[in-house]
Parts: sequence; C-alpha cells; structure tokens
Amino acid sequence: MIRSLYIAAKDLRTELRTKQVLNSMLVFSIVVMVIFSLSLSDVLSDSSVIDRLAPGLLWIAFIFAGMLGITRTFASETENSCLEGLRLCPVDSAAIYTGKAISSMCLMFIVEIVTVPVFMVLFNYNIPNIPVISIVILLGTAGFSVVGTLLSALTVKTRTREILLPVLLLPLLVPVLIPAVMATGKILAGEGIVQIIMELRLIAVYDIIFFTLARMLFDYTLEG
Amino acid sequence: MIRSLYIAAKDLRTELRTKQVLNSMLVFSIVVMVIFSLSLSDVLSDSSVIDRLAPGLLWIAFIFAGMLGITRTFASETENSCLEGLRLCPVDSAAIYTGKAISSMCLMFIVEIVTVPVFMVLFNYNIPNIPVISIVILLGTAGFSVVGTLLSALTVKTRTREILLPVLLLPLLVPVLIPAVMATGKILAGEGIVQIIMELRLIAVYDIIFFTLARMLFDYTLEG
Amino acid sequence: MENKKLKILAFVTTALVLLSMYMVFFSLPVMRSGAGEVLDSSFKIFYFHMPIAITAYFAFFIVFAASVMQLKSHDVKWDIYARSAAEIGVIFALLVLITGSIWAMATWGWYWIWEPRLTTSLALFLVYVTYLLLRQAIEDPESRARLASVFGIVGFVSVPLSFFSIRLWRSAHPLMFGEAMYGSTGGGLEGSNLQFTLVVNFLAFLALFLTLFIYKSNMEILKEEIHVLRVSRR
Amino acid sequence: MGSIISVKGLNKKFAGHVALHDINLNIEQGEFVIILGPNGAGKTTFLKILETLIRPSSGSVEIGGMELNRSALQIRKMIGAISHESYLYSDLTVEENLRFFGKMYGLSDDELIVRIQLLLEQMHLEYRYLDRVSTLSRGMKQRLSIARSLIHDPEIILMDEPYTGLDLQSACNLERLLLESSKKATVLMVTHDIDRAFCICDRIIILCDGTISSDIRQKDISSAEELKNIYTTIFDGGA
Amino acid sequence: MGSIISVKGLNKKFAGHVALHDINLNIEQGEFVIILGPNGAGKTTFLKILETLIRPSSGSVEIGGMELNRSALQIRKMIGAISHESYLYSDLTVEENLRFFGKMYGLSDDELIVRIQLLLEQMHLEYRYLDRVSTLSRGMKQRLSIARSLIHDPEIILMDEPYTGLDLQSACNLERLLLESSKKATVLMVTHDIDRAFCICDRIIILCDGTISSDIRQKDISSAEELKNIYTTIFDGGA
Ligand code: HEM
Ligand SMILES: Nc1ncnc2c1ncn2[C@@H]1O[C@H](COP(=O)(O)OP(=O)(O)OP(=O)(O)O)[C@@H](O)[C@H]1O
Ligand SMILES: Nc1ncnc2c1ncn2[C@@H]1O[C@H](COP(=O)(O)OP(=O)(O)OP(=O)(O)O)[C@@H](O)[C@H]1O
Ligand SMILES: [Mg+2]
Ligand SMILES: [Mg+2]
Repeated sequence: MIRSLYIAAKDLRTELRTKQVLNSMLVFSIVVMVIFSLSLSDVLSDSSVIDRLAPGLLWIAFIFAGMLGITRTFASETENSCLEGLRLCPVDSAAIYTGKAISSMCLMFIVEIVTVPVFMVLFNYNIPNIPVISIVILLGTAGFSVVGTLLSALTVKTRTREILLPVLLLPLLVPVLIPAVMATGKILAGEGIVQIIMELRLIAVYDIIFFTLARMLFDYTLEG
Repeated sequence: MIRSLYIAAKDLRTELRTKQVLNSMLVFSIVVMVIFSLSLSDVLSDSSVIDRLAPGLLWIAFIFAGMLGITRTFASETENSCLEGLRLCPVDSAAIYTGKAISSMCLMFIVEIVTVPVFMVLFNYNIPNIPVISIVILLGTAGFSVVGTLLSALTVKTRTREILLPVLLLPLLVPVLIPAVMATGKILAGEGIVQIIMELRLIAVYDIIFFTLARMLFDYTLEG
Repeated sequence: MENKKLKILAFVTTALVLLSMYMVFFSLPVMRSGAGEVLDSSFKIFYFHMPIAITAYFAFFIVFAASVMQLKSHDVKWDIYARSAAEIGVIFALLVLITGSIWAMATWGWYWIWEPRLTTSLALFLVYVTYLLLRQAIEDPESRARLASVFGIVGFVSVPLSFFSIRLWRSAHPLMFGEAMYGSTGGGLEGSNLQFTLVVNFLAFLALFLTLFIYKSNMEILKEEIHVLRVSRR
Repeated sequence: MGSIISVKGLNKKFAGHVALHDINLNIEQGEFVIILGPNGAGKTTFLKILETLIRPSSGSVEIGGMELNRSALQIRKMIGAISHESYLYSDLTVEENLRFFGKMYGLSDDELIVRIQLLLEQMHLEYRYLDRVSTLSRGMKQRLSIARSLIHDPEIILMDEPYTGLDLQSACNLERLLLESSKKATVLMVTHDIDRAFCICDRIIILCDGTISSDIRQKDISSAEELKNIYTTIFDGGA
Repeated sequence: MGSIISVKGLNKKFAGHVALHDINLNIEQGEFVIILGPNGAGKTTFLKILETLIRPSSGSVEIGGMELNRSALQIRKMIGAISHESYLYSDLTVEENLRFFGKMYGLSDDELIVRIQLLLEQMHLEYRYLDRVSTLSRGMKQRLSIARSLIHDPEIILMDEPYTGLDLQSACNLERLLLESSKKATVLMVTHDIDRAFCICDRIIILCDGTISSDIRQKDISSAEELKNIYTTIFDGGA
C-alpha cells in the first residue's frame, strides 16, 4: 500500500513539476465543450433544450479529458521500458495498479474542479446541489480511473496503443456513464439525493466490481 | 513528389496489412456516436431536436476518429527515432509532409465511407444529396488532415504528444468545422449546392492556405 | 468417432432450425395483445429476436469462462474457445441489432432510438467487437491470449447490464418476462403453442451456436497445428 | 544443494523460433559467470527468464531455493539487473530515479541517502545528479542504469552487456565494483568482450542456438587468447 | 582545399551545458578517422551536427564544399550514419526496412534488389529477412542498422559506436566492410574500443569536454597500447 502511494506520488510529482498533462486536460475539457457548443449551436440557442443537454455535455467533457490523462498513465512507463524496470522490483502488481489508479484519479479531480465552474459560466448554469453532484462526479470518476487504468496497462504493449485504448475504454464505460448522466440530469433538474440513490448504487457497485477484478487481473497485463 | 507518394504508400501498406488503425478508427467513430447519443439521450428522443443535432454529431464522430488516426501519423516514426532516420535521408521535408497528409486523408475517407451509412441508420436519416455532401466531407477532411499532419509533427517530439495534439488541433479546426457543420445541416435539410457555395469556398480557402503554410513550415517542425 | 458426433449435431441443428421456421411462419396462431387486439405479424420476429439475444449472452459467457480458464492454465485450447465464441457471439449480437431494428421499423417507425436497452445492447456488441480488435492488435500469441483473457473477463460486465437495462430503467423496449424495478411486469406469452414455439426456437439457436462453435474451434485448432508444423519445419 | 540458481530442462519458444532449448545449469553462490555467444544465441532471453520478466515455455527454475513462478516477489528482491534498455525515467533527475527505484525495493530514507551517495560516487555521476536523464549522454545513462540495478545491494547481479557505451575509465570502475560485490554476490554477465570477460570471471558459459555448448572454469584456461580460440572453433565448427 | 569535411569555430550549447567548444577540423577525402573521448565529451553531438540533425549554435561546417545549412539535402545524400538509436521500423520486416530507406535515398528497384541482397549477405541477415524487426536480438538489429546506413553506398560514413551489441564475428565483418569502403569513402567512427579502433584507422581525434585535445595520425604511434597511454594521460591530467 505504501508503495502504491509512492508510485502515485512519483507520477504526480513529475506531473506537477511540468503540469503539462494537467494543463492539456484542462484545456481539452474546455475545448471539447466549445467544439460541441459550436457543432450544436443550432440547438443551443434553445434554452429548454440546453437544460437537457447540459449533463451529457459535462460528462462528455470529463470523459474526453480523462481519456487524455489515462493515455499517459502508462505511456510514461514505456520509454526506456520503465515498466519492465518496475516489474523487476519486488512490488506487488496490485500495488502498481492502485498507485496508477490513484494518480489518474487525482488528475481528473483537479480537472473537474476547474471545469465545472467554467461550464457553469459558459452555459449560464447554476448547480443547485454541490455536495450531491460532487458525490456523483466522485463515483463516476472513480469508475473511469479504475477501468481506464486497467485498460491502459492492457494496451500499453500494443503498437497502436494511443488508438486502441479509447476504443476499448468507451464501450466499457457505458455502465458508469448512463447512471452518471442520469443522476447529474436529475440533480440539475433540482432533485435531491433520495431520487438518485439507485444510480449512485449502480455506479458504486460497478466501481467495486471493477476495482476488485482489476486488482486481481492486473498482474496478467504486465507479464511478458 | 514521387517520394511523398512512396512515404504514403509505406504507411498505407503497413496499415492495410494489419488494418489495425483503420478498424479502430471505424469502431471509434461509432463508439463516439454512441457515447454522445447516450449522454444526450434525453434530447434525442425529441425528433425535432435530433434533426438539428445530427450534422454536429456526424462531424464530431469524424473529428474524433480522425484524431485517433492522426496521432498515429507520426507516432509510428518515433519508435527507434525513425523520424530522425528519415531526416537523414535526402528527402525534402515538404515531401514527408505531403506523404503523411495523403496517407492520413486516405484513412479518414475510408472511415467516413463506412460511418455515414451507420449514421443514417442510427439517426434515421436519409441523405438527400450524396454527391454534394461528399464534396463537403472531402473538403472538410482535407482541411483536417492538412492541419492535423502539421500539428502531429509539431508535437511528436514533446513527451506528452498524445495529449498535446488534440488540444492544439481542435481549436485550429474551428474554421473548417463551422462551415462544414453548417453546410451539412443545410444539405440534410434538403438544400442544394447553390445554397452552400459560400461554406464550400470558405473551407477550400482554408485548405489551400493551410496546405501552403504547412509545406513551408514543416521543415522547422522536424528539426532536432 | 468425433466426426460422427459432429455430423449428428449438425443434422439435429438443421432439423431444429427448419422446425422452428415452420412453426414461426406456418403454425403460429394469431397473437393478441393484452387488450385483445390482433398484433402485427411483425411480432413473429420475436421468436428469433429473443433466442438469438440469449444465445449471444451465452456465447459471451463462454468467452468469460474460457478466459478465466486460460489465465489459470495457460493452455491454448481455452484461447481458441474464447476467440471462437467471441466471433460467433459478435455475429449473434449483430443479428439481435438487425432483427431488433427491423422490428423497430415495423412497430415504432424508426430503425433506431436512443434508449437504454438499445444503447446497452449496441455497447455490448461494441465491447466484443473491440475484443476482437484487441486480439488483432497483439502479435505475440502468448500475450494475445493473456491480454484478451483479461479483457474477456472484464468485458463480461456489459452482459448483465444489457440484460437488466429494461428491468432497471424505464425503457421503450418492451419487457415480456420478469419484473422491472420501476414496477411494471411483463405480460408473458399466453398459450402453450406460443410458449412451445419459443422453446423450440431457443433450442434451435442454441444448437446452431454449438454447431458453429464446435466447427469454428476445430478449425482454429487445425490452424494452430498447421502453424506449429510450419514453424518447426523452418 | 547449495546452488543459488538452478535451472532444469528450460525451454523458451517465441512465435516463430526456439530461443532456448533444454538448458540445465547450476550456479553456486558467489560465482562470477560470464555468458558468451553470438547474436541471437538466447542470452538475453535467458537472463530475462531469471529476472521473472519472461515466462519460460517449460522447465523449472529455482533461485535461492525458491520456485520462479511461485515466489516472484522474493526473487525480485534478490536480483539486480541491467538490460539492453536503461529502465530510467527520462523526465526525472538522476537522483529522483535512484530514489524512486530504491523506494520500490523498500529501502528506508536513511539507507537511500547512503546508497545513492555511494553509487553516484562510484559511477562518477555526482556532478550531474540534479540533471534530468534525458540530457545525459549514452554512457552516463548506462552508468546510471548500473547504479539503479545495484541500489538495493542485490545478492544476484544479472548484467546484459553492461559495458555498452561506457568509456575506458567507467568500464574499469564497473569491473572494480563487480569484483568487489562478487565477494558476496553472485554475478552473471553477458558480454561480447572476451578480453574483459576473461579477466574477471570464475566460469564461462558459451551459448549457441539456444543450448549450452560449453561450460568452462576460468582456471582451466590460460589466457583470453585461448578462450577466444575455443569460442571461434565452436562457431566455425557450427557454421 | 580538398577537405571533404571542414569545420570552423564550431560551438554547440544545450540549455545547461557547453557540449562543443570551438572545434576546428579538416578531414580529407578517404580518411578513416576515429573519435575517442570519455562519456559526455560531445562525440555524439558532433556527429549529429555533421548529419544535419542538430543545428550548431555557431561556427561553420562545410561538407563536400557545401555549406551545411544551405545544402542539407545534397549533404544528406552523401552521408550514411549509425547512431545510438537504430532508426528501424519495428513493424516492418528486415527487407521492408531496407527497401523503404533505399527508396528514400532515391534508389531504383533494380539497384535496390542488388544492394539489399549484398548487404544482407554481408551482415549475415539473409535468413531473417522476412522477420519483423521487433523479433530480432540486439546484435541483429545493430547489423540491420548498419546495412540501413550503407544502403545508398554513401561517400561519408558516420558511425557512433557501431560495435554495440555485435558479436565477435559480426564485429570482424563490420571491420572488413569498413576497410573496404574506406578505399573510396571517408569514415568517421566514434568508439570506446581502442584496440579495435587502432587497427583500422588512419587518424585519431580525442575529444575532451567539447574540445579537441589531440589529433594524431595512426602511423605516428606504434601500438594500441601507446594510444591507450596517450588517452589515459590526457584524462588523468585533466581530472
Ligand atoms: C435494435 C433494437 C433492439 C435491440 C438491440 C434489442 C435487444 C434485445 C435483447 C438483447 C433482448 C434479450 C434480453 C432480454 O430478454 O431481456 C431482447 C428481448 C426482447 N425484445 Fe428486443 N431489441 C430491439 C428491438 C426490439 C423491438 C423493436 C421490440 C418490440 C417492439 C423488441 C421486443 C423484445 C421483447 C418482447 C423481448 C423479450 C423481453 C423479455 O425478456 O422480457 N425488441 N431485445
Ligand atoms: N519477442 C520475440 N519474438 C520473437 N522472437 C524473439 C523475440 N525475442 C527474441 N527472439 C528471438 O530469440 C532468439 C534469441 O534472442 P536473444 O535476444 O535472447 O539473443 P541474444 O543472445 O541476447 O543476442 P544479442 O547478442 O544479439 O543480444 C533470437 O533468434 C531472436 O530473434
Ligand atoms: N538534449 C540535450 N540537452 C542537454 N544536454 C545535452 C543534450 N544532449 C547532450 N547533452 C550534453 O552534452 C554533452 C555531450 O553529450 P554527447 O551525447 O555528445 O556525449 P558523447 O561524447 O556522445 O558521450 P557518450 O560516450 O556517453 O555517448 C553531455 O554533457 C550531455 O549531457
Ligand atoms: Mg541480447
Ligand atoms: Mg554518444
């Protein structure tokens, strides 16, 4: 456990020194929103529609920004075969997995903390229930990182990893995405935590199942 | 010129042997549509809105799938510093640029040819004027490849290239994206080539300016 | 001996498929809805639609199970089973989408709408398409088997999701059996003839899957042997 | 059996090729073993199997009395390895790389400070310790890589062509360091430099086409020249 | 001025370091020059500047009478280079790599067939020519890399530690090949292997801390030992 924290710390330290990934993720999440608003500008002038589009847009921005971040999770380990070097060390692979998942989750949280206010300004939105939406975002993001980290390791040795990862990741995320978008929609529509308890439970179950599976399976992804 | 064709041929041959990138791009363009539709499903049940969303969604799918392809354009050259190896050769860098732009354009066209019918089914669309929409897609895609290839070379040496590329690329694409989406919307609404001539001209001008600029500037992007 | 069994299986499959066709197209009585009105003959596609869907789930379950075994035993055999089941499963999943879309066109007037059941089924299909993509992207057979197994296990999560989607969320897609979270229950099929037809269809598609699966995996085993021969000769 | 490494009937097949064929080998604690062999003989593959990085196709390997597959973590703790790749993070500094790997081997902060100081001195990298790895020259990277592999003072040192890119002085340093550690550690080194190899080893194993074609004690041969002759006759006979 | 390479007042600074400082050098057509020097002396940087891959900070370089910056394309055509990196596409086969680079140098299909055949034979890679580069061992990759650099029969051969990973036989092959080509081509080789270097060169340049600290003709020294002595005295004096 201490080692997984150390791995996460190494990643975050490298990252916070240059802030390259973080900045790119931030900019990207905003760029994605802008591109959308442009492509869909025809509809966005319609304020009744925009209310219904907003939760989806928010999650799309998160997901695409997160995808950028997650691609890096293991990419930094492939230069000079560092991943192999890490496997030389007496570190349980579950610890490597946890470390990586933690670091990518942290990055995403930072991005989200910045994106949400921007989103509120861009779309003239007022989020009624910050604590509850935080829970949704937290759980959703955890699901994203948990799956993303596993797949990132899975694809890291393929030659087309930059391509394969997003393709593999997105369909697997559908189970998190559907309830997350639904819950967000309900909250934005003013409903409280009671109304979204089912969605929260779904995401939480998914997170737990995936985390357990991934920790178990992670060792196989690193081999060879 | 002949060498740029040869470079394009090498890329396409490697690609068509395994079809990995192509398949991934194809699946991804569909996955992107699914993710979007899912996030926006609340609105998509509304058939008046869907008509106005559709052109944007189509272009978003193209752009994201294209982004995957374009990341590969130079990534294949970074292993073992192959790009440096290519620079050792007496090949004009403009030729390298043209070759790369051609190969990425070809890939995107193939993807688009498959995506459009899927799109028509998923969104219950009937494209009234196939030749005209082809022109729009052709010009738009050319713009995408022309800019994308340049940026791909620009970012290839940065350590976070997978990340930086999309961030830089999307904002630069706005000038192609807006007229392309507009033109597509008009065609889907049943208008003819005459009504979209302005948009077409805009995209064409952008393509030409960018191609010329990029050929000139490309040499600088490759330098050590 | 093996061969003989296979031939018998193939024969039984053909018979079952023919029988099911006959029952669906010629011997079914008119369907009535709960309210008693006569249902469109497009309802007949249901007898293909649902069995095919369940068979696809079954195929993906085999992928899952074979993946677990592969990771435990490192035996190529399991990898062959996994990939055979996945390829056939993808075809079945595609058929679900196609039959569903045809039916949707007949009843709703659209080929496609964006609602949870349809979306999750499409996602399911895509998960296994990407499974095949992943396999294609890895050259070394050993790591291909290993990594694909990991994905095969993880990807199975989308099967229950697709199945439960109509039971979890209010969906445009009808529910016939079981009970939904939001209250409504499926009507079920009235009449033993209808139920029997459905059962025969189930058996037919299951048998079809098994036959295809066995042929496919035998072929893959042969391919593997040829590969080994070719390598050892070099 | 006091063998620290014991290999029985080891085979490794890649998609197309047999890389190792029926390797049987015992290495005693404290031996300094050189592995020679032409390109493609399977030397790297062999080391990577010992390092638990590649899974053998068949056969059994025991290190320190433990089965390779079952006790990978304990075995990794015993091993320090240099490979064709440097295993360094180009974006971290020299010191951060060592610190990170040290942490991964479970060293405490105090131990780390001492070890890093020592190794940087031995590898003559003190003056670059705040520079990022990407700005080092090839030989410096190799030196850092050597320091990385020794950070936890391993009992078994596996080195795949460690002289790569080293200048004269660094090569001598490395030799000195290895001779010193080999008093308690077991060393396996792959190299193509027979002169260097001969001077420092106790035992020479020649691999050819994935099998061991000879296994000689150093004291049984008189000079590097003789070793070279043995080596060349094997391959001229084989070719 | 018959010099094929002529360097005047060359400087190269990286962000933090002076890598090359006021290098002046003339190399005549047909010379076989060895560049020695400790790690970090600037050898690689110097070769990369000649290869037009790095732009010098100041100073002028002329190759074949042409200014480096102005006639990069013609100069590249004259040069064949080996570097620390292999410059090979791991996903293409051995033969496809050579064919691609041949095409890039403008060779016709007929020429290509002949050259590829010849080089594969010389580098003993015929039997692997349909295999993808990613399945080769380190030494094989290095051999292929050498073949790649010679595909267009260059007038100037720039080699940065070409012996890396080569087995005894391949190293001899390379020497034979270089000696043969050096009848008409100019060769600059960076290496740390003084014994090997001494036997084949005409001239030895020792770089130290980015400056040329000595420039000796091979015929002025008697043996590799003497060269080694010269080399070590320079650095012991300097250190
Ligand atoms: C492309 C569109 C469609 C897809 C992807 C799809 C998918 C599926 C799947 C995966 C199942 C099996 C799982 C289960 O039994 O719960 C299923 C069952 C079923 N489908 Fe569809 N379907 C589609 C369209 C339709 C349409 C248009 C109708 C009728 C209007 C329909 C009626 C049914 C019924 C009645 C069942 C059995 C439900 C039950 O188990 O209670 N489907 N469908
Ligand atoms: N990933 C791989 N896939 C297929 N074949 C491989 C792979 N790795 C190595 N080989 C093959 O296995 C054999 C042994 O390779 P190995 O790298 O062990 O050789 P080596 O003795 O280290 O050679 P060198 O001295 O060149 O480093 C070679 O024929 C090589 O081509
Ligand atoms: N990209 C870079 N950024 C900063 N400094 C660099 C860079 N590349 C090289 N240097 C520095 O320039 C100096 C010369 O490096 P160079 O690679 O030329 O050495 P070299 O003589 O080839 O050494 P070696 O024998 O180890 O290969 C070194 O101090 C190195 O750290
Ligand atoms: Mg090796
Ligand atoms: Mg160097």
